[in-house]
Amino acid sequence: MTGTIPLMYFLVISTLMFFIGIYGFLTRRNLITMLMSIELILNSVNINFVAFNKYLYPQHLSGHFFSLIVIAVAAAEAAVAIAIIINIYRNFKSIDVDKVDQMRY
Amino acid sequence: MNSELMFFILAGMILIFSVMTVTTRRILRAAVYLLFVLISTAGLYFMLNYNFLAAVQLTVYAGGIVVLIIFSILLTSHISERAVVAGWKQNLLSALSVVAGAALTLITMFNYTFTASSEPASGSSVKDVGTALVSYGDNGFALPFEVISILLLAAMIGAIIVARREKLKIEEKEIRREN
Amino acid sequence: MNILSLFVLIPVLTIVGILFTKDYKQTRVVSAIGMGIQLVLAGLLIYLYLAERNAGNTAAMLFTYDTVWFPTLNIHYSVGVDGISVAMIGLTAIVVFAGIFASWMVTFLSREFFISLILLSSGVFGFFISLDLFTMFLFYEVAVIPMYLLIGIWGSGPKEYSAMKLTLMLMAGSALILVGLLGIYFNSAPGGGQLTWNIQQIARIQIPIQMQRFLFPFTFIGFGILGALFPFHTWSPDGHASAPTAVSMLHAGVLMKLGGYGAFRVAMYLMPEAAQEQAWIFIILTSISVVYGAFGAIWQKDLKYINAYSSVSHCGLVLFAVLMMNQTAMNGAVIQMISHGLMTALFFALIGMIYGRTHTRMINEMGGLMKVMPFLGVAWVIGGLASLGLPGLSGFVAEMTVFVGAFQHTDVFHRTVTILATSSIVVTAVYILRVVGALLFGPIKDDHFLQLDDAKWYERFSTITLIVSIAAIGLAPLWLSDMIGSSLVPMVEKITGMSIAGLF
Amino acid sequence: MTDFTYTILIPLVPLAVFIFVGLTGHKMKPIVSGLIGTAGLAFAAVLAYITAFNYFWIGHTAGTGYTSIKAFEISWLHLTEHLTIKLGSLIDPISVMMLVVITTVSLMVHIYSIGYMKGERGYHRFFAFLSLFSFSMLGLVLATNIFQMYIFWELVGVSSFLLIGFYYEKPSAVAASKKAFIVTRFADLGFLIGILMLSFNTNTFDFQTLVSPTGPAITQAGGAAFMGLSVLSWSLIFIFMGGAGKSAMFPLHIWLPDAMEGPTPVSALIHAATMVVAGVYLVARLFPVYALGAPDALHVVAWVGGISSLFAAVIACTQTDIKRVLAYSTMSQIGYMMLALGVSGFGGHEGLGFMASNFHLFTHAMFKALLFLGAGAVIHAVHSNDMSGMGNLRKYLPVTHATFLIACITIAGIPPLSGFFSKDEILVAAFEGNKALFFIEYAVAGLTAFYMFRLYYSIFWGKETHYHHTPHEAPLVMTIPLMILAFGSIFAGFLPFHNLVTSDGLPFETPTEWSIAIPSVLIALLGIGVATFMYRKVTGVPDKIAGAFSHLYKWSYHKFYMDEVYLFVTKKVIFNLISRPVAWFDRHVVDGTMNGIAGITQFASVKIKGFQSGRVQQYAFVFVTGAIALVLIFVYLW
Amino acid sequence: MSITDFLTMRHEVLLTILAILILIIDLNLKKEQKHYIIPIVLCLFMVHVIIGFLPAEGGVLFGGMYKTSALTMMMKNILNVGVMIILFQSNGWLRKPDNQEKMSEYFILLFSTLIGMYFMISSGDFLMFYLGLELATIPMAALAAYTHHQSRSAEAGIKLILSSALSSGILLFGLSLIYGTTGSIYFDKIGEVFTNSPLQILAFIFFFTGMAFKISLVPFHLWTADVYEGSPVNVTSYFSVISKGAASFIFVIILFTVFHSISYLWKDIVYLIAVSTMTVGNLFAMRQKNMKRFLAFSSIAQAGFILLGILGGNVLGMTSVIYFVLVYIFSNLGAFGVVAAISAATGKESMDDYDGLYATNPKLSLLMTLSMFSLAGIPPVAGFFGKFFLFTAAASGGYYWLVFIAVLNATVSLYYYLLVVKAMFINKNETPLAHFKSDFLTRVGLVSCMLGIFVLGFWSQIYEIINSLSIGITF
Repeated sequence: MTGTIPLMYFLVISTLMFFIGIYGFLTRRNLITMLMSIELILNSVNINFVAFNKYLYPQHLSGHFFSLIVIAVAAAEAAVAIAIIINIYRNFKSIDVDKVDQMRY
Repeated sequence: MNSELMFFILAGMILIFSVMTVTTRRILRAAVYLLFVLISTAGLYFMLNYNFLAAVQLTVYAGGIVVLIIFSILLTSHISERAVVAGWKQNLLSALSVVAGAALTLITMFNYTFTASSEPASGSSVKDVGTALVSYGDNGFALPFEVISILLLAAMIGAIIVARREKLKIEEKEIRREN
Repeated sequence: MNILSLFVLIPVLTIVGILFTKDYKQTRVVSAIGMGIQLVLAGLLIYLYLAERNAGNTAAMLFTYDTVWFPTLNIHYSVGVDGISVAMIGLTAIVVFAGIFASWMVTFLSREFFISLILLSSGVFGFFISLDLFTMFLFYEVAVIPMYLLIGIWGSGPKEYSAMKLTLMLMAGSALILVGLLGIYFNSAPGGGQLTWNIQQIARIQIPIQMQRFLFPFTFIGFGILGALFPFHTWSPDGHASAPTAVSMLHAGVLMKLGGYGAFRVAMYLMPEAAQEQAWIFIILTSISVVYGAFGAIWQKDLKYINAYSSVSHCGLVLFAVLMMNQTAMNGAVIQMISHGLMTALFFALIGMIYGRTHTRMINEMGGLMKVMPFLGVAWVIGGLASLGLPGLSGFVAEMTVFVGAFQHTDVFHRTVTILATSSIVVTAVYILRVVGALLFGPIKDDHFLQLDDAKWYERFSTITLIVSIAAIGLAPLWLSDMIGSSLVPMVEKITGMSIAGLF
Repeated sequence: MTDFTYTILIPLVPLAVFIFVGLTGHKMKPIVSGLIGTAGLAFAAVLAYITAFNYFWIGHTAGTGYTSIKAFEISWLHLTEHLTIKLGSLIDPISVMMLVVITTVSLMVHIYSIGYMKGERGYHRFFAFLSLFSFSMLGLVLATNIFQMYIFWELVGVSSFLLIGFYYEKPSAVAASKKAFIVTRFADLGFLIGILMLSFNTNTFDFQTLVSPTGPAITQAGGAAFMGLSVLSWSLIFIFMGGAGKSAMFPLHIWLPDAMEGPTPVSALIHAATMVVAGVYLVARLFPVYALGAPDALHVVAWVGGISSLFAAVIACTQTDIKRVLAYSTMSQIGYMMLALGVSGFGGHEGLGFMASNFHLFTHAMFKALLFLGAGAVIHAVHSNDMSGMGNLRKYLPVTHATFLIACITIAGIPPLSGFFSKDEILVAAFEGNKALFFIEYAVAGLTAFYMFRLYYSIFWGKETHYHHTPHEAPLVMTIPLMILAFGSIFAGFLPFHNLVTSDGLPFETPTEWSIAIPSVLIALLGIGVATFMYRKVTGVPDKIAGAFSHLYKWSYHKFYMDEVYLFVTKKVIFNLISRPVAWFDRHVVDGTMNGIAGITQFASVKIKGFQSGRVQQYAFVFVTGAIALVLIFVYLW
Repeated sequence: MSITDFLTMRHEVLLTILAILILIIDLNLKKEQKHYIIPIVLCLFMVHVIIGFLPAEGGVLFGGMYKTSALTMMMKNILNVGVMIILFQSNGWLRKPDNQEKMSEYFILLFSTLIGMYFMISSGDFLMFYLGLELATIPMAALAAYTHHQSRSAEAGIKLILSSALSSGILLFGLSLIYGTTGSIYFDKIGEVFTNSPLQILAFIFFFTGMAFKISLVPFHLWTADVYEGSPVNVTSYFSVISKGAASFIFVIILFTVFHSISYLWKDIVYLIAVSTMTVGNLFAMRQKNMKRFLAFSSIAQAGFILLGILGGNVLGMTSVIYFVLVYIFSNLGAFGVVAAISAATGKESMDDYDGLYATNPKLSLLMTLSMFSLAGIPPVAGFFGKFFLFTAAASGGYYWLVFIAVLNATVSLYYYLLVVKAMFINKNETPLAHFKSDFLTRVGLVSCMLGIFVLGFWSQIYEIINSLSIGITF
């Protein structure tokens, strides 16, 4: 089914997605959007794992499981992050990342 | 031919919605675009015949995380609220850095010849996945499976403890007023 | 129990003893007893050493004791002494003992004061008995660091600045030393085999010359900083000016000697070829030190600054002599260390005593003190005369040995610097007499000086201890010189034996 | 051969006295410390006489030469395999002569001081220092080797320092003591360098080895020229520099007049009779080396001596401080001695100058000590040094007057007093050696007579002066030494020096050269006559003459501005141009660099704080950029 | 699961059980009994620590995903000891009324991160490594945000979770490429086939940055100070000591075992990073007034020193790193313990508040001084030995200039450590902090730090043991 699509395509997509995610993380002022950017990054990594697994090393499911675990971890991470964001919102009355800079220098 | 078309559609969606996720100024829309990206990714997994993974992607990511995000958005922002954008300097520098990074990575990748393993492929049906998930021998994933449960438990407790609203005492209010 | 280990053990026990004292009176008595025992022990050591030598024991190191500490890195606790270390130990014991009495009236946080002081001295003792580079370095740092607290808490003037500067500069010096020592260690078995930290063992091999070229400057400058090598001496004036009496005594008297001792025991002894090659650079620097310190002292008005610069000059002479690399000059270097140690300790003790009475250290504010405090005045004159090299006092012996040694080189370069260094005896006379004249002689500048009293018994005790030592060396130097000289022979042979052609 | 080991007691007794009186003196009655000091010196003097008697007559077979005997020696410090500093006592004609001179003068001074210092603060200190000086000086003359000499040389210098600064509350005394010490110290630097050079080239410090005509100094060290002179010459010139400093030769003489700030007995002992002739002694001690090895150096000695004697004589004519006049006179006379050594040859009659120099040293010690002690008696009586405030004292101080007059005649060189003989020998030697110097010395002889009698008349004759309280003659304890020394001054000239103290130890004949002696006596008489004419009564003549030669007078009065030159060198050059910039450099450049390093670190610390902006996105940006940079560097640029 | 397997995995298993036990006990305690949880946990954890020290053979379980050896057990034990001390020191703070209700959560979160570190250290593949890493990080964020009513705490939490998510994203990307180029996630396999093709190097660098983030190496360190400052003191000490120590351990192991084929390359990277880490850490630390922030930057600089040991790249390097971490745990916990005690008693955390502390609280000041000296590497306290051996390791690789830079940096660090000493001993203060007496358990924690600081250096046995265990790990 995938025979005609080169591996590189997947990699290009994942790489672009990865850096788009990073770009989002670097420029979005909203904490939640930053979190979403993280999800993009993790998703791109998953694509990588899966594609490598399928194309190059199909004998085991290592990449597949790696993706699985990453998804679970992402969920956990998101949960904690959102809890903290809510806490931030309570404390700062804002979820603008630039407002969260009491501690510096 | 069919699969190629499929791939390009999914790829296009992923890229477009990714970009939109990180560029839109409406936060709720961003969450929805993210959802599209995740779903398209699940489509890719389906294409690669990793059905179980695709299902997990849909349920956990699309069903779980995005919903969580949307809830939190609702908790912390007004729907009509437009996100404040970063300054042009920040945008430009970030863009430069990211483009450079992407370029470097892609060039490096293109210059690398991936060689596929000649060993026969293992199945990727739900049954195979399940077997691998509970086996504790070579290439078994029982241990990560167990450990992730600890992680999820800890994350849950952590989330609760952080998000739990306590009865604020008078002195704390005073502290906050000072802040 | 090895007699040498006692030199480290007794200070530690004394510290423990001090912990149990109730007030400053008990503290100082305990300290005095402890350091008194130390002094007796040092005397005993000298006696035993000479007896052993007379009995025909020709081993390079005596009273050795060696036990493995970190087997993997071949770090040993290894002690032993030769004539040089014995002499330095004697010096240390005397100065510390005198220092305890000079700080008899420290009442503010006296326990902490004496603990720090004695900790410092244990570091110094440990350094001198060490044969293992690791323990040597360890003790070196132990000796340096209490200085910060001693100056910072009990000092005067811009004490925090001075304490910090002193500590940091000396630590920067130890940074250099550390690199040198590590380099020596990793090149201690160029032919394969067990690496070692033991000085005596390393001395038997030849460190590869290109490594020597790299490591020698590190080691030498590192120790040189403590030995007030120009231009790394500036910690010294500030540090001494701010330090309390006993600390200045110990620091200038003993601690700076660690620099000179290390410079030749480690840097030159273990890396003779590089020393030969690079000596000229350091000879220039040290001869600058000698003259520059002396001229610097002329202009100063603060007694402690004067003495600090004079220390720069005298310690410069130590390193100068070491770099002359012959038996006589090096012998002179060691004697100069001892002599300067005693003299400068005496000076700092006296400065402290005078300052305690007049509350000023500015020579232009004082005058005619000889009349009100004759004892201190006479002691000062004796110290001054020792410093400017009067025969019969220790300074003369040291300087003459150095000069005669330095004069053994026939080339123009060595001749020039030797004569330059020799000329310091005149400049020294100028500033010494300037101080004596301004401080002790002339009319009394301030009427309330007339009410001042002369030295108390403990001050006399401290002063006399030092003066007697200075005079003893000055009058009968032969035993000391021979004791040091015989131990120098193997070292000088090592340093000069494999000379590289084309050196000057 | 007689055993002279006991000679070490000669210096050691005063040392013991010094230690004893120095440590316990403040607890005893002043007079006791004076007596102890005097007794110690008397003991030493007796020993010295015994030594002299033993050496010159008992232990000596007539007709043979005098040999040098190393009576005692111990090792003091090993320096190199060849060089060892030893301490001991060397007995030979000149050392024995010096022993006699020193102990005699010192004893006289001790006795005299018992009276002179009465009631002074620090009486015991004075005697302690006197003993210390005697010890050092005796050690110096007994030195068996040049390094021992240097050791005692330094000790002598320090004793001199202590004694000049005896009145330490007087700023001028303190300044004078400092000056004396530092100037001589500077000269000693030359001495030391000379020793180092000499010993390096000869591998010995020992006098006997050095002066031996077959020894290494004379046979080996002659080569290796530098600027036209051999190494030996250079080292000897350097050594002479030390001697010149101690003996106040031009231009290192400036400390001597100031040194008169010390108590007068000290001036008599140290700055007239003994210490200042150490330089002469030094050259005499090494004389064979000079004469045989380095005649160039000897020329230097001669010329320095000659110039100094003239220079000092000219200045002495205009000074008004009686002690300063005597000081310049001393300098002038020592110039004579140096000159005599300088023009001398070695052996037999050639060595006439050597003998004359020592002869003059001997007689000079007597009459100059007498002059100083006499001046002391005057000062004691009128409490002033300034002769313009004196006059007509002869009736108040008869004994002093008489002895002073004797001394003046002696120094003027009128026969048959001792000065005549010794000076005559010098003139003969100069005539044989160097004509130019010979004529200078003629002039100096006249000047000497002139200024001495100027002094004499100003004090004891001249105007009737009123004093605060009537001057009275000094006590017996002071006048007796005057009388003894006067006796010595008169008769010392009859000693057969040409038999006893010669360059090679062998006696030779020295008939009086009347062709030289008579003119010299005439010149001296001329000087006396002029002085009598000008100063016996108060006249306006001196002022007129001073006016006529105003420039010369002014220069002479200001000692040819030598002090100012020195002041310029020390204050301006050393203090302000070297020391001050060094101190500044140290504070601002060297220390500034160290502080600068700390400052830069602090500065950098403040500058980079912006990185820690508190904004997560900036952190992330740095993170990402850092990662990309690492990739760029290590994948593509490495 | 056989008994040997249990012994092999005892750290992880026991601690998991312990965490669950706490949960259960907590549910059964009435509100006013909650404070009993502290002694209970302490006792249980003590048992755990002791069992951890039982001798056991290492082994490989789960098809190579879990590997343990005497060395890794030693590492875990070292961490255990550190955690034990932190628990002692937390006592005063936990008993404050604010924290009464969530004490057991504190323990559970702490232990879960510790479990994560165990797994990380024992991981045999990158999956377990990643999982352990996340397990060690995510609950940490919750811990950092533990004190909700303080905005700083929340800020620390969000800064940590976001930064760490980004860094683990980049790390994962690197891991995916490693997987793509080698075909395996197992360390052994990767170690065999890893080469120096550009993509692999790129992957390695991505992985490296993730690790660098964890150990807070410059320029990946920027989160550190803010998070340390905002978190509760005891959490901060946990961060700076345990978390960093564990990450250093696994970092060394992975560098040595997996990436040994490109050691020439990563040594250069580490060189560069080490220099910048030490320098930047020091430059920032110099100006800090808040003690926690100060210690944060100091810990960054210390991490730079750890890299020196890694550069040694052999038994010596491994040993020195482990030994240094051990010493560092005691020294830093000594410092943090004092900060925590003062913070718990008075709420003051600024260096200015420490002025004249010696007059009122001499023992605390003394411990602080010793800790500072130990951190600065001054003999005779243990820190000297730790640093010295690190330098020895680096010198064994011929990195003399690096050692020189490092020692100069140590000198600079001495400057700011002495500032603390100066504040306590020298600076005059009209109103120093009042004398107070900490509770018994805190004092136990402090005294054990003091003992550690004194004993560890002189007791060469410890070093030798670590050395003997490290021998297996080299390449």
